[in-house]
Amino acid sequence: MNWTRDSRSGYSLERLLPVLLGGLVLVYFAVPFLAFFTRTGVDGVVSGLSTPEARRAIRNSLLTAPVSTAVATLLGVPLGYLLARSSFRGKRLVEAVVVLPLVVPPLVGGTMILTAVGRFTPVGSAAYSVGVPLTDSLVGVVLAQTFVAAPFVIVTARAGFGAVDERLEQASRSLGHGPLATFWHVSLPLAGRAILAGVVLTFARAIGEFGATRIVAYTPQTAPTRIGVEYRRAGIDAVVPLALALLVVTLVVLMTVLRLGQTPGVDPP
Amino acid sequence: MNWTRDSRSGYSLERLLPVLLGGLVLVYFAVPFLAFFTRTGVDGVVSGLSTPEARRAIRNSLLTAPVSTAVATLLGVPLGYLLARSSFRGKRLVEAVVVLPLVVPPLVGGTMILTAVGRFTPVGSAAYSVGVPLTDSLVGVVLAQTFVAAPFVIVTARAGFGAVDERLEQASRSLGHGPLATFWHVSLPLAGRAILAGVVLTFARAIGEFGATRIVAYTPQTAPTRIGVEYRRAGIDAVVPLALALLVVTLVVLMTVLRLGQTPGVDPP
Amino acid sequence: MRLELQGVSHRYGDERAVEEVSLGVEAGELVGLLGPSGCGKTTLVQAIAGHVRPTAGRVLLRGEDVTDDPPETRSVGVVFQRSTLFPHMTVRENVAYGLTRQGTDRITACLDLVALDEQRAAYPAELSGGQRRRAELARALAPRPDILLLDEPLSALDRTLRDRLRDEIARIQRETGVTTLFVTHDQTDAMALADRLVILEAGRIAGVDRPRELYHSPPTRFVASFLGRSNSLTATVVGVDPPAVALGDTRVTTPELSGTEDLEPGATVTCHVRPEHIVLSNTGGATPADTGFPDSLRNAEEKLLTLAGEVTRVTDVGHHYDVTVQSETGTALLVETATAPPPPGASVTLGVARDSLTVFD
Amino acid sequence: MRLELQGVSHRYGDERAVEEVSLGVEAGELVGLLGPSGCGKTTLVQAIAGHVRPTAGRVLLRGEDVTDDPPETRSVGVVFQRSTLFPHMTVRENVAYGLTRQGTDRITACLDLVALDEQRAAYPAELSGGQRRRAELARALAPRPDILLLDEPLSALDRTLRDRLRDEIARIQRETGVTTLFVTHDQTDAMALADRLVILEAGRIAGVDRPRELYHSPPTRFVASFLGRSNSLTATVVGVDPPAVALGDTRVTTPELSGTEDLEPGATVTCHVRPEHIVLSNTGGATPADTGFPDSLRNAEEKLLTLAGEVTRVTDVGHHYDVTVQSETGTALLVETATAPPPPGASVTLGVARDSLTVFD
Repeated sequence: MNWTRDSRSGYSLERLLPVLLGGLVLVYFAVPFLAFFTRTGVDGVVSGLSTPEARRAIRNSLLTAPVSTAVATLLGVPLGYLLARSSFRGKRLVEAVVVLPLVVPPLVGGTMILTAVGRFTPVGSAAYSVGVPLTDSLVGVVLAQTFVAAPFVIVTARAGFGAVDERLEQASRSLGHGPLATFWHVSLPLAGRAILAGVVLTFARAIGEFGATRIVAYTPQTAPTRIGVEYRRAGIDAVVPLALALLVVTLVVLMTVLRLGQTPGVDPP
Repeated sequence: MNWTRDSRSGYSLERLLPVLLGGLVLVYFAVPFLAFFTRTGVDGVVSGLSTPEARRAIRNSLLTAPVSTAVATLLGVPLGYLLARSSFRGKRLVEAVVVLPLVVPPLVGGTMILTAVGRFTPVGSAAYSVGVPLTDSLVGVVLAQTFVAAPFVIVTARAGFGAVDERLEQASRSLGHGPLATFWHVSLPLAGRAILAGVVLTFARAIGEFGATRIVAYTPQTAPTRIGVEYRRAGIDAVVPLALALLVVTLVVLMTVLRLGQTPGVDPP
Repeated sequence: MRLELQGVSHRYGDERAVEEVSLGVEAGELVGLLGPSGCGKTTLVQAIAGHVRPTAGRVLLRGEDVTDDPPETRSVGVVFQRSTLFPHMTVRENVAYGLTRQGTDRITACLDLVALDEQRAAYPAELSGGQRRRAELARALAPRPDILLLDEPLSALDRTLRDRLRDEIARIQRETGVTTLFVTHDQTDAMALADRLVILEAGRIAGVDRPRELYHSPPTRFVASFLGRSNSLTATVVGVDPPAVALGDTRVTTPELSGTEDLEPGATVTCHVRPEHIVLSNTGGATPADTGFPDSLRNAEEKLLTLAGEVTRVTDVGHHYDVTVQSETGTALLVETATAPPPPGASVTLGVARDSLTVFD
Repeated sequence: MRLELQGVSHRYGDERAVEEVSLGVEAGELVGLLGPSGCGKTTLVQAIAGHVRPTAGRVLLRGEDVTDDPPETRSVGVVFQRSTLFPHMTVRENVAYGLTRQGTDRITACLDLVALDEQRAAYPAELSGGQRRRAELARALAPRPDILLLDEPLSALDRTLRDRLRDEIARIQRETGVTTLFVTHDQTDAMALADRLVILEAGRIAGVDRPRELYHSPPTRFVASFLGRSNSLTATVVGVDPPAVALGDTRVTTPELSGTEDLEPGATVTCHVRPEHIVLSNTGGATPADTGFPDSLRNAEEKLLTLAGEVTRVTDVGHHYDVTVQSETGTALLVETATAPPPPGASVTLGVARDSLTVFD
């Protein structure tokens, strides 16, 4: 309905100011994106990705980020539900813990993980002795990515469940379905869109994760780690192909996930 | 009201499952945090922070992160308001652009910024010639931090404004106040808490930013950059003091901002 | 001090919300704008307040065209169905918000008017539902608006509170003399408060008149059925000058055939009668003379329409009985009676005074 | 097939929502649970459905204690005020959701019952408000619940739609014979539908009886004023056996003094009378004989309480007139009359039949 105000003359400055300020942000976000794509030629990209190291880095990213996202989703969605539906003593503390990784600088997060599960900690050495090293391994990459990225899916799942009218769950219970069936048939589908948005953000954060990974698992190299190393060694042109590949992979996954997750009746057809 | 279900016996597994899964996340978030604090002694921290390089890195972080946060807030809050209140052609494109930096891996974001304003681009060389280098400078750090962190305040501001009943703004207009006065006296205070949360997340993301900064401005070193460099050179113990200092600075700023931003009548006293 | 709408139409995309609405409110008058949900009431309110620019037509205040003016220059006070008190301000701050000079006298006067002076320091969340409504009235009246728009101000309230607040609105309107447009979907509220009623049906005006005239001589079938309970009977035109209709075995001359000037004898028309205007008699007699009707009707046989029927359902709603009667013509009629009616199954005779009948084509 | 509450109390933290409520609903009965907002109605509904475990007391269904059973084992069908249709399922899927065997016959039968068969493939967002209510009824009835709980099912609707749906609920309840608890704050809905009424006041039961008895002989002042409009008059006890009160210059024996057995002559009591039970006469005469009262009252002087007064306000609400009269004793009384009353300023005499008077201490 707001178009009416826009169509009115007489106080254009008041309407123009937010448009100008907001437009600046949009330009600042969009211009690097466009500059990046216009710079890169197809030939350079293909040859840049032909080295075994580059391919291994992409493969490592494609292995770890989905696992981290799956772990974060599997553990995070139930937590989001609990936070949306229950009140219990210490809830505020739990809420603080949930956003902690969002607030902690990733490098500091990596340092924290290392102090908890590094090779010379009780947990880390036990895991190492049974052949599952928690640092400088793909498992370490997953640990770093999960720590940094999981809050996104928890926070959005909580918001999604919070937006589902509790009466709908009560109606399902009164129609003979238990709590688990109700969660599965009612709460989850209705919060689905919000949860998907959270999954997407978590995946993007995981596949792009650099700071915590650098501390916890410098090797095996993921795509971001390799970009970081190669950039210092060989300059911008050397990393553009890998950066482009990483970006395309990320965007393709996001689009696919969002396309799959349409709910009938809730979304417009 | 949900405690009633919890207090009931008979289907405890259904209630226990989310608690167990959610608890795993909490443990995984909290244990590294606690391990980190128990590892560090006061003496080591003080001596670790006594070098001029460490102090300069902290000073650089404390200079750049607030500037990035202020820029993101000043430009992002009006954009959030527009997204919450207006509908216009191309709105979905604008929304996609807004979340772009959240989805783009930070290292890729840094590469993008470099392709747009690097020393050898038209914009970058022009700025360099008038004495404002946009890369490898504090300005470059701000550019990188703003790009990566600004979406947080935009997204939360949008949600905050969206939760303010539009009728309240209409009432203010009918009581003789123009759009700007209405925004200032009604919309902004009522969305204030959400915006503050966004500001806090933006600040945390900015002060912890490592990936994009590494590409755009390897020097002057910020605290995260220095942690990254020192960790590879001298190991975990060398970076713990700086990591701790960065964490404490972040948490203190967050607490202060959140404490200041209580609204009477809306928050419980 | 006068509000006028001239041919106001509005569309949302392809959907017509309001179609060619023209109406005027005189200074000091209280006009009720009444219609079912989705009839365009809220669009009109938004157009008058200045939050929606109508697709066509003009809005005039004090004789000036304000169609393109922003809300803040219109001097229109608004109270919505949902509370729009600013939650971060006290009651006093809310009332002061619309005043340019923060005059304590005016604030106190407005708070006194709604008997809220003791709550001046409270935040809206601390008020009861009724107090919140009164605070909104005080805030809307404080800047002495030229027009007061009340958009379903009572809809969310319990009936007891609703009746009390309705009386209070009537009192405040009398005391301040503010020109008021009261928008509602509730017939009772509208009839009780309004000097004049405007009935809206699907975006168009279906009738404008004093409440009693609209109730007793509804201009259309919609007004008849919306403005209270109504029975419809199918009848045949048997005379045109004077107009007369036949229904079952009875023939009655009717006071008027609204909008039916061009009807030929033999045409089918719809007669409308309100449940409280049907007299029920429990002997199954054939003529009014032996059916126990009151004196006033017994001497007026030619004015009385009678129908035989059978009681099918009796509902006791305390204040009166609702009796459903299956008439000989096959139509089910609702009759309202204060005294205990015959039980279901009983044969009854229904009497309708000629004056209570409205005929539509 | 019977619902019973035994001494149910519930608190939220320190706040008492429900206090010692005991009530029973017989098989096939339709009981109305009526009270103002915040009286604890919803807490009781939640306790019966199993979403709230009462702090004290027991809930029995079919004679079994189900207080600690989860909702899914109770066989209680619920319709809330807000729609709880699952938005991601079609109407058919919603109705099928509560059936263990997905029998097409049962689904069709339920959709037919509410006349929604054509909308079976529609999503809730595509239905009108009335259709959504009916779909909810079909969904709640599909699993053949032992008890149907209707929690303010009509509150969000326009009056016309509301009246229609009320009749439909009555029909469906008659056809299915399902034991029903109808919870509402609306007196009209409750009186029209319920076989018996339970009145709730601030978490406690204020009265249980058939609607007519509660309306005409309210057990408490709260019931009198909540269950319709009511006038209060202060009187003095002048006799105990037989009970008699004096009001102004008149003395009347009263049918009973509810809960006033221990009153001494000279004590002050409150008399209650409904607006439609006061007879208004526009000549200012002093005794009933010359004030134009109808025959039935003229022969019963000793049964009639008369009061002189002056008309202060007349409101025409179409169906009747509301007349406010300032009586000689200083009390303002509301009188409801079907015929045109004398104008404001006129001296009138008010007559109240002894039987219409209820006395409270």
